[in-house]
Amino acid sequence: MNELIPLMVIIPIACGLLLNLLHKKDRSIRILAIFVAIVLPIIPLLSNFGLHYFGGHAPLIDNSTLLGTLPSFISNSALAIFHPAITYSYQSLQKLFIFILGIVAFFAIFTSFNETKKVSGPYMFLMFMGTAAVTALLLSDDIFHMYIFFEIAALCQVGIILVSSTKGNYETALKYMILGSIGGPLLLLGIGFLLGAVGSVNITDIVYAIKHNLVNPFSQTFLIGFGLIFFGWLYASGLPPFHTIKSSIYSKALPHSAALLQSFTVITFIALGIVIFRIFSYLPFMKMVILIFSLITMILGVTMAIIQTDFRRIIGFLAVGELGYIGIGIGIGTTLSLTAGIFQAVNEILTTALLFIGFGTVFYLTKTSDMKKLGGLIAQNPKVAIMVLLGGFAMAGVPPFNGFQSKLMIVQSSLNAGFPEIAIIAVLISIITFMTFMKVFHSVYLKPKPQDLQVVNESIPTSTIFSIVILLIICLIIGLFPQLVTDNIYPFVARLI
Amino acid sequence: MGLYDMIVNSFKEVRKKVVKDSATNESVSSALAAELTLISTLLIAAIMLRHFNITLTVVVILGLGLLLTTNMPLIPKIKREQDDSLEKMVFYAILTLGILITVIYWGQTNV
Amino acid sequence: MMDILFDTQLASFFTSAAFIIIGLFAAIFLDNIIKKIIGIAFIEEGANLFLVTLGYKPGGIVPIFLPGMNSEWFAANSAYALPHALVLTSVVIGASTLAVMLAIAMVLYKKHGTLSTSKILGDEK
Amino acid sequence: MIEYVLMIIAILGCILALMQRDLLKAAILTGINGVCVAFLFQFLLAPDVALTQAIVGSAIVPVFLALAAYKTQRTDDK
Repeated sequence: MNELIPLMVIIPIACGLLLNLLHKKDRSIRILAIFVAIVLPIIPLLSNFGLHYFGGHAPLIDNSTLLGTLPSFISNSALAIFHPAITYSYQSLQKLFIFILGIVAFFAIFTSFNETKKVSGPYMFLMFMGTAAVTALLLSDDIFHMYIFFEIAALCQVGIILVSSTKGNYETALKYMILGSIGGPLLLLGIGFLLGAVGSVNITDIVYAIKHNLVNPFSQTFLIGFGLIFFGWLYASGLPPFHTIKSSIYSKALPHSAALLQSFTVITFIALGIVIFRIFSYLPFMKMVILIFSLITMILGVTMAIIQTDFRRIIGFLAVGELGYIGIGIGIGTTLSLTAGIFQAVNEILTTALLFIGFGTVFYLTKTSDMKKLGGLIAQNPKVAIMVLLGGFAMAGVPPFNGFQSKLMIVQSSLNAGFPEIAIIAVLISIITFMTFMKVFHSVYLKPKPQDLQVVNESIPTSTIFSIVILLIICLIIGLFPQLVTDNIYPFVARLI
Repeated sequence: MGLYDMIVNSFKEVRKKVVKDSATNESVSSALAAELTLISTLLIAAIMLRHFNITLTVVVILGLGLLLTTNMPLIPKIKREQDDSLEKMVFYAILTLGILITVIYWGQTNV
Repeated sequence: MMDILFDTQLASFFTSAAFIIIGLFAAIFLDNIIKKIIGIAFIEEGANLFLVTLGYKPGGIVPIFLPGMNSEWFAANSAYALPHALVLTSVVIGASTLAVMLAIAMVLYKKHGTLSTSKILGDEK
Repeated sequence: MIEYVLMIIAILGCILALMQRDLLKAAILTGINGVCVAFLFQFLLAPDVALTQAIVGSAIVPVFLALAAYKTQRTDDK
């Protein structure tokens, strides 16, 4: 039933506010947080597809009684088809991503209970508020509504950085906000240009107005609008000019919250990417601009990752570099490449979450993430080390895992679309990702243990091991049966192009 | 200040500089790998210009190849350009914004 | 230049452009954190002003539908109300972002003892 | 005619606020700028936004800035 669609956003917000109030009572926070974290992935499975109009204002075309009373110049013009209310459109793609986001949020919150000494209400509030904001970003069909939740998600990310007491997190948070205050208002300006040109902020209406050229699509307002929205997209997803700040955000957050932060970024990247693709697909150079920036992301992301010495910073740069693969999928623009790109997004959320939580155990054991001071940790817990190794294989694209399936699809789609260079670069970059991961794994686990390294906590909490195992199993299942995911993506993409 | 003190100070300077980024063989090998990837991927990406016209691609590839190989140790430069200082980040953000808007605006009037 | 009707709407577009340019200048070049944050507040204010001027109708009326009005005349003469609804939320977002940034600046002042960005954010040890 | 005067005052206030050495004066000038923009919104036929901007722009933001200047340091140590 359609009433469940807004619940996907309301429940996390309500739960977040409640947790914020119960700050001191640890037991009730744990119970409520776990309960809602379990409910989150289940809601998308129950509700069926469809549109939800806030305030019940369906387009005039639907209720003919009201249409009859209106004067003729409204009823038979485009105004009858326009959406007066904020509409949420819930399709198979949204179902897939909200389910995956619910799983990652569950594991992030589940591991955070045992790794942090005392449970903090505001921290839970920020995690749930961010999840709700990103879900609304994905569901919404109204571009200004997406801007509001994009700002809320940015503020939640800054809040999560401030709460995690690592060295230098305040400086990074302030840098991120100053850059955000350059990216955010420019995105708002781009939306203002679209609003000025079409008069509506609903994406379906804008696309309708462009297709039936009620408005000259090649006018300067649309082009500058595209430039500004594209710049806002660069900031939101951490593409090149903002990749250093985005990866330092991941490295300054606690490992399990970094897993959630990177899934926020990937879903914001997909949501805004699809909006840009839907509105501006008529522009000849749109695909080329997306391709150029995705290639720069991949190249810079991985080359910067391999020369770092702090392993959280390395995974941060790898996570940003992997966004380039999704950008290639969107940039090439055929149905196969879009499906491959979105499939890669799903895999990237899971594998990067697995890596962050996996290497979070190293940070939990030794409280340091500088690889020069680490070594010989395989003796601590060999099983977790092997699972983290398999997680690295999943990210690098080693066959039985899901990374391989999506990278293979991306290479195939780029070859079919006549871009062999992109296929070569994709393969080269995944080789270097594999090499980066080997370097990290060697210097953290296999290198002889330095004398001055003392292990702070004795054993890794079972909840973390449980989440690593489950995430690995999910990666394996998607790797062996990719059609579980691609069947959800394909109908959405087929209708998109 | 005697000659002896000057020599000791200069040693301290050198030691302080070495400690800051002590080049273990691991960091050198990764820097080499990063350098190779950077040059090869940029050159391969430059081939994609063939969709516009061939002569431009040839010129760009030769120019890029020359540029990259002449100032060969790229990685220290890249690392310095992308450290965490706010001025560099804001500079590159505004530069990208400027390029994006001018190219799109110029593209519309001429294309 | 004089053939373009220089009315309020065009003038306020220029004002919002001036706000954004001054705000960007301050956010980039000023070294004091609080002044950078003031510059950022001006950028957001400029964007909001731009949105409101989109809906302006020269010589029109405030978009409040009084009972006695004829709907067609009202639709033709009133200012477009959608940007007004959007700017309401975006003004509040600007204020809350400013508040969070000022709070972070206070903490950084307590830790570093100075307000100059180059000393605080410049070189991370 | 009055709105052009308001626009000029707003831009001048904005520039002056950034040139001040004393952060408290900068906060007050931001308030003046907020009031001018609030009046401007009224001239652009947006009374509800003018109300919000009047409260936020001329009261809340200057108070935040003054509080920040009080908690940190008054003069900008150039």
